[in-house]
Amino acid sequence: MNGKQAASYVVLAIVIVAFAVSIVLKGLLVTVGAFLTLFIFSFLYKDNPYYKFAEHLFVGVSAAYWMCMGFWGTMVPNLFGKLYPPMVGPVMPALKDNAAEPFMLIPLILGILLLLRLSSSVGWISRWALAFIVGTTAGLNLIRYLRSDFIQQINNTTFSLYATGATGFNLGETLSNIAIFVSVMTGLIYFFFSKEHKGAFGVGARTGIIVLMVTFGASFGYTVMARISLLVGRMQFLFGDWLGMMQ
Amino acid sequence: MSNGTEQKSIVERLQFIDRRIIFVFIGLAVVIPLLFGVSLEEETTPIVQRLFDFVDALPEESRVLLSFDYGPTTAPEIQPMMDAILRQCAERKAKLYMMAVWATGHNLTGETIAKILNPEYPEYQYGIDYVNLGYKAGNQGLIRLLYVDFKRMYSTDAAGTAIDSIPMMENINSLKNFDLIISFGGGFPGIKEWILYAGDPGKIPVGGGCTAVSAPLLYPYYPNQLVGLLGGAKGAAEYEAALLKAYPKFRGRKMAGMSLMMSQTVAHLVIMLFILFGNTLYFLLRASGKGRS
Amino acid sequence: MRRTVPLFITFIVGTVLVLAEFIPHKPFGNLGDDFSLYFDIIAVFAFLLGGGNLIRVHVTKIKRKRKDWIFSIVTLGGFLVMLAAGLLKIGNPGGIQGDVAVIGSLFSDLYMFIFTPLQASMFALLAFFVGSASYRAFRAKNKEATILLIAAFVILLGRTPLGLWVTGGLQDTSLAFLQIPNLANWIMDVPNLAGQRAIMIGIALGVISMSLRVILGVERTYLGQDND
Amino acid sequence: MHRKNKTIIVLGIVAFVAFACPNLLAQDMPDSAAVDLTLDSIAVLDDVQVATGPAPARLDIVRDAEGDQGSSVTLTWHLSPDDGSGADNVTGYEIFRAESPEGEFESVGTASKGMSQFEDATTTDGVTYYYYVAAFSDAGSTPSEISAGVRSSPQWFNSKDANTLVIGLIICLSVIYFIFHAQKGKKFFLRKIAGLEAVDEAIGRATEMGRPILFIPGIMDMDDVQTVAGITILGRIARTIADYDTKLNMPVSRSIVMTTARETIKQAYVAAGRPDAFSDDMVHYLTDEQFGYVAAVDGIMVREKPATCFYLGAFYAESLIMAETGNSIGAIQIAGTAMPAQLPFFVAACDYTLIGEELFAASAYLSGEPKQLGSLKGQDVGKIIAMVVILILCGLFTLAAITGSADILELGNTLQGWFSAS
Repeated sequence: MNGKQAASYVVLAIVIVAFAVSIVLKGLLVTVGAFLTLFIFSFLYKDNPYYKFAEHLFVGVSAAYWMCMGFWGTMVPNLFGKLYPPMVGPVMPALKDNAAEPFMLIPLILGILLLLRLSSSVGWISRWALAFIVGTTAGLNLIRYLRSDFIQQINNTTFSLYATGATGFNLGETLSNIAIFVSVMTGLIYFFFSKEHKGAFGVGARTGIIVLMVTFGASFGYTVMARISLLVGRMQFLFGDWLGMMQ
Repeated sequence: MSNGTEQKSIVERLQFIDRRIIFVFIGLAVVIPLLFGVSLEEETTPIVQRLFDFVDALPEESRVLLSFDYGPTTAPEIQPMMDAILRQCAERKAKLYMMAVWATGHNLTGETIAKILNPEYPEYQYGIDYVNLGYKAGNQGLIRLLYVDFKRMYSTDAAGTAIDSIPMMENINSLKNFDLIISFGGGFPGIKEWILYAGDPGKIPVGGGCTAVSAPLLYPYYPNQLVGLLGGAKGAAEYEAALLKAYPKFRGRKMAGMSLMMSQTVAHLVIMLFILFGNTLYFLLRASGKGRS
Repeated sequence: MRRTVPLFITFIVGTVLVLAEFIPHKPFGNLGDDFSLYFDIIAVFAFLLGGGNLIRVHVTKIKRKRKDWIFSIVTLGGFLVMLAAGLLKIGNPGGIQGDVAVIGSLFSDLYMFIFTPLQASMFALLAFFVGSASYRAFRAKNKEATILLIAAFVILLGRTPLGLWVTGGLQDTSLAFLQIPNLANWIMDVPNLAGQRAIMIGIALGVISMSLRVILGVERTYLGQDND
Repeated sequence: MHRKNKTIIVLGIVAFVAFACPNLLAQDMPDSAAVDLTLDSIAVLDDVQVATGPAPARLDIVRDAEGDQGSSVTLTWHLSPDDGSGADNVTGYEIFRAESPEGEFESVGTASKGMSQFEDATTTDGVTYYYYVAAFSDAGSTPSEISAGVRSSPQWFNSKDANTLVIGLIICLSVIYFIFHAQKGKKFFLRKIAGLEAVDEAIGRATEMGRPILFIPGIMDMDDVQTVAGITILGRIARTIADYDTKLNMPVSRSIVMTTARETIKQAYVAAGRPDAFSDDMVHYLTDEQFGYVAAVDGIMVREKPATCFYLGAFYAESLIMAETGNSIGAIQIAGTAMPAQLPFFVAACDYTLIGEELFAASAYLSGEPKQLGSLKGQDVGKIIAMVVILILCGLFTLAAITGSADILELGNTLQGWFSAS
């Protein structure tokens, strides 16, 4: 136990010295960025106090970041600026001459209802706001998905299976078209809830699973690349901007 | 996982190799090519070429909306695309309208202007040839509103200049006034929302540059709802290759997408080796009758 | 009051928004956008609840000296400094009228030098996890897993020059379509596209049915069970 | 069983025909609000020819924009002969508007060369406007004739979307039909979903091990329908958790989700007869930031070592970070999302995954209520419609391609046009 503790103090000392040296050589900002990067990466080895520090700092800073963005980006211009424009004059002069929009009282009231959640006696009133939110979500999404993901995706799947090119019949394309057709159909069959996956239907459903597995495998394989480029970006920062080892 | 009392063969133990060993290999695979600074030239695929050709066919002074819908996290992947397309648009003398539906995109807009547009195209004048409209909240709702009434949401540009005093904004009333919209970003809101709320209803050409992750699920929109799509670093490298082919003057310049590809390729190979290795072990185990099926 | 009113609100709001999609005339035409805007505003109000909760949790931890309480000070410190920097626009070149995230302000500095490296590093962890997940997941355990493995492997191979090198001999033969990069593109363009479509169509139906259940009040779990 | 399937198929076909009919009718009914102008009614303006400018464009139709909320007029024109051919010097078109033919015309916008349409979205409803379009080049600009008067007005029904309405109605009505049908006591067969079968077992395991259950409702707010789905599933699961008296930990990244989840869990505990066991602290807000959130969730995972993790909702890149960390601590993981890009990671790293539509079906499954289950059957009708439409149209197009028949192609195109979103 004591040895372990001693080791951790040694590590801490090294980190502090390295940090100090880096500040002298590279400046504060790059140093902070580099050390926070290393702290996060240390999680790959195991959970440790440095990761905990970075994690807790991240939570605090980012929560405040989004609150400020929400306040200056939404609350001031879209609520107060619309409810009573002169009020935001001192901070956003461009808005002060706009016409007031009394309907903005609705979100104001709903927002306040939501805050009543803090009170135990009238807390249930916050449900009215929740009901509004969920109703909006349901109403908006119903048509959106119907239009773009149902109708339009079906529309995109209607084509001639028999393909011709400049030189007449095109076997490759025809086979691809048939494959798309069969794959979409069997994929849909897999999602059927009210029919047992037996007999011919079962064959369809099993083919559907295969299609889904190819899709997942392909997406996964495709993604490996994307994920690595993010790491490349970080490494460029560490080895280039910080350590200066890259051209 | 834990070391039981029974003796385990080497093969069996390798089955559950400590993932930290994999981590080390991946780290090395990325870093080593970076330190040597090699790059890879790609061949352009049709889905990328189509966007390139579309931009290349734009008449002078066409209005192109570039939406910065990404943040620093995905910038390594997306920024090379932005740089390449921006250069091409500038070569085509297009009018550039820059905005962001991501809060994080705002800073990147400024950076892109400062790093690429201003030094490479000093003839581009603010307010006449390009404008930075900045970020607005509202996600897909914002896009819808812009479609209906552009200036209701953008009453000023990012710097707070009244929109009506910017010459190139004079005739912009709706997203329909644009000849091409290109959204850069993979998440929400992003290319999909631009398609659903602007491209589809207004028949406005929409192009996209996205992370490799989101590319497969944007494929279904191509070619009817999407002019073309750049997926991940490979998409960026392909676009750069097309750019180099059409504009030889860019040769000799460092192309970010292409140098990214080398690290990726090595890392890919490492991962594939691990997959092969894992499966070999698995079959060895099965053959010896100890594997689980 | 506690249940009926909310159900009624959901029903009315949901129905009106569905219909509004088909009625361009005022006041319906913009209703969807207006309500989305309302949502954003309510969400900002809710930040008060969230921020309050964050402060409460960490203050309690510090007060009671629970495990790792020292890190709660880090969270609270980061939170309060960033909040003050943003709300008061400290160091903003444009004063209180400037853009909150304008370069040069304390808010922007904290964002660029603390927030950004943390965010990007966290994201970069994915590269490592994708490696370990591939190693473990891509095993030919059964038929489905084998198919997943093969599809992923072909795509991976197709994304590297190795793919071309292995099957380069097929160039200019009638079997050119079997070249790994071509095969990879084919998998992306055909089975992947078809699979994504089937999933999307299914999701659309799921969303429609789910939304309908919510609007009709058949699904009311989100309001709590039927007890009061 | 057999009869019922027939019913569904018949319903599907009826649906297909039904959506087609109103569209057939709609074809013949011009929008009454539209003012179509033909060339006869366009006054010719012959005294403003500019010798050096390009040949003028020819105004084709100027009318109120269809199916909109007013304040918009659509103009289409024939390109100037010098656009793309002839002198090929047109650089663009400028659109002018006035409130009387003799009035002062002002510019309302421009269109690039090669474009032959413009939408003036700045009109005041009820005011009569007159338009002309000028083709311009570096040398000068040439106006077209002035159009006859046109007025914009809002419409009460978006005729362009009639097909969406009909298709939507059919699907919604079939869902409602089966909900009622089920409520009357009709029993349906429903196939198993492995992830849902495992829920009880997963909760039981956590109870046995005396470790908490982690529930992640995705990273989106309540305006994403997947979050709503996640929360409704939470409602069912929380009931079981309350019965088992297991510890639930739910970090969230959205304040409204926090409020909603607390309400949901509280009621589940009340329903289980254990209101005292509920505490607001079960649900706590971390940060709205995606990766800040995942950093903290990872921390919670490695420190608290939950026995079971649920990931149900809308996920982005963080899915794999969470699922891999969960995997490294040996938790049972049940995931479900409608984010196609994240599904592969969940499939790879979790024990069970609800794929897309299954996420939305899950709360109905878990509820076991007949009316909820009925809605799933309604969804199947939608799938049948999809399959029938794809089958018919692919059949027609294939037939047209093989026989080369223009009539069949025409029929296919018309049908396809009806089944389209815009």
